[in-house]
Amino acid sequence: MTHSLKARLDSVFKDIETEAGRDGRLTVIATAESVVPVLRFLKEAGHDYLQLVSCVDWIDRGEIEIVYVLSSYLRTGGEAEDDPAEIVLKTRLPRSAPSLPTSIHVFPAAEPYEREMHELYGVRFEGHPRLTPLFLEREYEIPPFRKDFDTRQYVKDLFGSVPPVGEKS
Amino acid sequence: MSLPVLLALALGGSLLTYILSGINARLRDAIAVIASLTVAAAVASLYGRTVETTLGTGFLGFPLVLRIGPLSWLFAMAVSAIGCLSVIFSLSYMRGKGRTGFYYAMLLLVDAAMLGVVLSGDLLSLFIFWEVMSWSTFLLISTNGGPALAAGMKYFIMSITGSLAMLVGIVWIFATTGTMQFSGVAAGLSAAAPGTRLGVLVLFGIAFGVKSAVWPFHAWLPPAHSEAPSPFSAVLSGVLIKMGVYGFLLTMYVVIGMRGFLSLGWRALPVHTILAIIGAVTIIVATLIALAQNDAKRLLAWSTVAQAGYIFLGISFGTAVAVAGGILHFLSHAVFKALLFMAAGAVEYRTGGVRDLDSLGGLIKKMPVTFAAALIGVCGLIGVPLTNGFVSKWLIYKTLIVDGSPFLAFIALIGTWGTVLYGYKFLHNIFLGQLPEKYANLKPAPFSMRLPMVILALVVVLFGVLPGIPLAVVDAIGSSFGFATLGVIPGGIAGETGTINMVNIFAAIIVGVVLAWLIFRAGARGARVGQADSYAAGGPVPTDRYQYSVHFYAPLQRMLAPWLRDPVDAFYGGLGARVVKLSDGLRRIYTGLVADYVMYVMLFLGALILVQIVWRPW
Amino acid sequence: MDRNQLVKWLQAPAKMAHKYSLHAVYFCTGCGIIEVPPTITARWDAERFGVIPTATPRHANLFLITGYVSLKTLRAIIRTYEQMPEPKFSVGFGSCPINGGMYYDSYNTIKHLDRYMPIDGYIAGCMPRPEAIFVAVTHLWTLIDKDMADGYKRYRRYYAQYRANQERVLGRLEWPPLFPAGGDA
Amino acid sequence: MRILGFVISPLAALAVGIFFLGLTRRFMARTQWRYGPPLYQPLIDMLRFFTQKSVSHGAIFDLGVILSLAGSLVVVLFLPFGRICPLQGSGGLLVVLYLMLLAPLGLALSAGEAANPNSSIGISRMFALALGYEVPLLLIVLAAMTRYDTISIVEIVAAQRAAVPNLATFPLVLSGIAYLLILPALLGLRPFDVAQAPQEISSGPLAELGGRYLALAQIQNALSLFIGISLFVNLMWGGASNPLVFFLKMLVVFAFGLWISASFPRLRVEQAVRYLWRWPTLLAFVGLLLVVVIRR
Repeated sequence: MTHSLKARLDSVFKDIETEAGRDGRLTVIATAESVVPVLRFLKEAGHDYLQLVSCVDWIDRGEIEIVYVLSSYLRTGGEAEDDPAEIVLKTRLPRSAPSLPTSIHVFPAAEPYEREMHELYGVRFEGHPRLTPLFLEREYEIPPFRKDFDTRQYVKDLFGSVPPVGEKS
Repeated sequence: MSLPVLLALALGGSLLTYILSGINARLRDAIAVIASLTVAAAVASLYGRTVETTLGTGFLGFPLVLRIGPLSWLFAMAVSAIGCLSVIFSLSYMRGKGRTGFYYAMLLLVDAAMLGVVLSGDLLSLFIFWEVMSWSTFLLISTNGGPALAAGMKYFIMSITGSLAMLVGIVWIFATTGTMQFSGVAAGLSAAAPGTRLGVLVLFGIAFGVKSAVWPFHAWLPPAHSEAPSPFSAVLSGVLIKMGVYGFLLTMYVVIGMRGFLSLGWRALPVHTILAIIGAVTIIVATLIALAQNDAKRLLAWSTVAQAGYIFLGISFGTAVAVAGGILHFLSHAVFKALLFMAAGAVEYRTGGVRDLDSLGGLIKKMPVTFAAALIGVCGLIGVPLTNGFVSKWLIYKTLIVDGSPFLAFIALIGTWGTVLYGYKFLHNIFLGQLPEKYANLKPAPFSMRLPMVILALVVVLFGVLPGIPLAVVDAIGSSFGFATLGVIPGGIAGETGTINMVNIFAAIIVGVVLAWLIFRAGARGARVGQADSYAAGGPVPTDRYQYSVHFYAPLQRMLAPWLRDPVDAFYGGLGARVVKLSDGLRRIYTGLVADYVMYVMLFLGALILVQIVWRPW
Repeated sequence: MDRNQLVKWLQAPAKMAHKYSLHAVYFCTGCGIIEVPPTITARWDAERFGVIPTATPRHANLFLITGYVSLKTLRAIIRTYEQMPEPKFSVGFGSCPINGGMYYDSYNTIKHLDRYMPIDGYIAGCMPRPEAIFVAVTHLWTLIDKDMADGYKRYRRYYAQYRANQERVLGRLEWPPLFPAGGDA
Repeated sequence: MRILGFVISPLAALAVGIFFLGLTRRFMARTQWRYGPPLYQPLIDMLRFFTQKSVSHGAIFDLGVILSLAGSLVVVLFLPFGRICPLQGSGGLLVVLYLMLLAPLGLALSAGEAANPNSSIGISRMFALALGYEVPLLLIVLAAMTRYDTISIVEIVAAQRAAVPNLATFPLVLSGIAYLLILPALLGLRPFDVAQAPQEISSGPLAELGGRYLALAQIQNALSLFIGISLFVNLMWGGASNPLVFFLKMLVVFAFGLWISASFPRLRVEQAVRYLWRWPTLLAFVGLLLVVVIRR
């Protein structure tokens, strides 16, 4: 391998930022459109294990950040400079209408994560075959993991209104 | 009623039905039912009589003889009764299907031919009726076309092979004894060399073995049974393959004679023991294969092969009790297997031709009568006490154990456990479990289907509780063969050959059930719930279907898979392919050009002339 | 067995049988379930008191809810409770079923379990130790003796109210009402 | 006396069976260093089941459970308990073998109508396992029947009591060992309890049975414990002239079964069937072969 992964990423994709961090961690910041190509590239480069997909609500910046963490089963990583043990792929979406192409064609394991994020953060994944409810039993106006969701008020409204059972006094 | 009139009635009914089918469908149905009922009644009226009639004309100078004795009566009764019930069952099953007139005529013709087979008193008429039976059966099996045609072809080729063997046997007997009437043949053969008797047995054995589907001649049966129309499957499985059993009984105990048959072979390994072992092999192979079937009728067909093994084991074991058990099991099997095929047919009729065990289920809620009938049928098949299957199997086991063949008894008994497994699979996958939504509006079976099933189910239980009724006839057959009588009482048999009293067992089971029911009643009452209220780990039952019965005995099948392939069928398939290839090669000779044929003739003549010139043989 | 016990057995055998044959269906929610294995195995041996775990609610007469109840589990809990044959007793385990416990402000966890199904007793604590389960069992015995463990009767009586509360948080329920008349009250 | 036998024999069988059920739980508890429930705990459980309301899934659901119990009750009538044997001359051991079939069949019908996938899996396992242990069991029973040349249990017992122990009894020793090896499978105890595995398939066929249905199933279970052991004592160990000795013999055999049961973990269906078709079958086969050879 003549070029490091970082260098190859930089040469192939123009609209991403890469940063080699501590402990063999490579952080990639991509735009919404390049997420799937980057994931595919990384998978083909051997980082074929999608550890998790996560989501952060940056309410001050008005952005929602989706974080993919990739690693490899076969390579322990970290020994050489060009072989990161963990790759963190981040992308920022506008908070008002977060939408991202689905990545389940690349990593089938992303399916429940995407359903979860759709349910709890209201992120829309284009092309996902079944964005049906996964955990929640009720419908919420504001997705409950968003920071502007007032849980105390919600609890008061919903559970506070359930009356005790028994003889009506 | 004299025998020729009876046969004429049976054949005439078939012909009349065919003529009427062009005129009026209702009239045709009525005539078919009336004809078959009349025949059954006429046969029943001949109970206990021994008649022998020579037909006026002969055939090619040979006299044609009809006769009836206990053996013929029992088989004739089974044939005409099952035939009659299957005609009634056909009334709704065949409605709206094509070529109904042809179907009815053929069904009645098969019945008539079978009657002819069991009533014939000489080998020539036996052979004639046998051929008529084979032909008409082939036409009926392949009536649906497609895979049914292939199944029919398989049957036909094997049947023809058997018939040829039989013809050779007949010629041999005639050459040895100079007569074709059974009475004369028996006298002639007892004086003949053992080799002749063995040869006759083997040749007839091929013919009857093919018909009764004994291993290794069983390959035709499963496809034929599953592809034929269901009412005819009932006849096919119930009585038609029993013609082979009749033939065996005839050959073993009438033509060759009991003493002659039992003394054949070597001291350490008599021929009848070899035949019994073949029966045992049939049981075990067919039972294990039946376990793996996923088509309702194919499962029943393999079970027929297995049960034919029991019958064969019984009649060839050659003790009084064993032969009685074998004959009784023929009767039991005719009843419950006809019943089971009818139940499968009723399900097939209502669900629009579905026989796949994996896609049915829960039909008990929609077809309770059919389920009850099928339950009784399966109980008979397994041989649960209080059904007729129990008595006949008990007789067979009993003699196998007491007369020193524990290994044969072991195979027969383990075959019964196999029967439990596939019998329950049949019941569970069709009737128990959850009802698929597409069958939510299924109607129960029509009356004309329920009636034969209920009658047969009642017979299963009646002969199970009072086995003395059929055993009296069976005992008469045994005595006519020269066996000791069994000491038949209404509840079973009593005497030195072994005791069974179904009335006692019946009483005990009734008391047991009543007691259990009383205990049950003593408990706190519960509520009736539907299939949606089932334990699903706290979750709600899915709306479509919660329970599927696919791969019912998967672990067992995985274990047995290497042994579950049928090498015999593969052998016949390979043989068939070879013959086709060989025939293709031969066909090249027939170019279709007259000039070539003229050349062949000239060459042949030239060769003859050459031979004559060189060696002068003529 | 002392004389008192014998008299009780003779007077009300059914009641005594229910007391000493508590077959429990554990609903393994939350952290409370971790206390159950020690309870039923060699260290504490609940079988001494006739308490054993069963696999299906059809066999059980004691329902232990061992921890917080989210909305999704509530659905399954109600279903399981309704499938248990009467008479049946239910015990909430830990502080979460009592008032939500540490999940007091969770948007998805119910706060008062006894508003959705009847509870015969609570074991307080976060989380209670196995001994507390035995205390609860002995307490339940007393309640059964005094005919005060009548949760299943209350469920029948106030079924309309319970069902209304269930549907208020869960939306429409997939199964038909257990008591179509809506209970006695 | 004979009429009395009809009453005594099922009651005795029930008492012994329930005692064995309690003993099983107690024994298992003590092996696991627990104190365990009182011996009469199964009785309390049954009483509780009877007084609990239950659900029914249909007519066959009821009928199956009743049939299952009735089958076991009738089998008990055929088995001599000491000298008590109400049904002596009505078909003997063959009828017993067949009637033993009613119990699983009834339970299977009941579980089939319950329409629960756990039940279906359970039945499938139950039947597969039954096919597994029936192979050696039939060989063993046939060896006994061939050895004494009768199918009546009473006569087998009498013949054993009359015979002096000599070389001719030796082949049945092999059969006896084979019987002991399959005993836990016959009784549905631990290494072979895959049909009713509570942890994986929610008690299998029993998953939907509650209240009185479960009580009936428990009684049937108790009777089947009695049947499996009493068959051994009658066929292989000479029966007994009085019920107490018979009971003591049963206790010894059952203790052996419990010992195996407490020592081994649960087997999968294939493993169980493979085991049952290997060593016990081989022993039973050799036993039967010896019997046949010596009989010649």
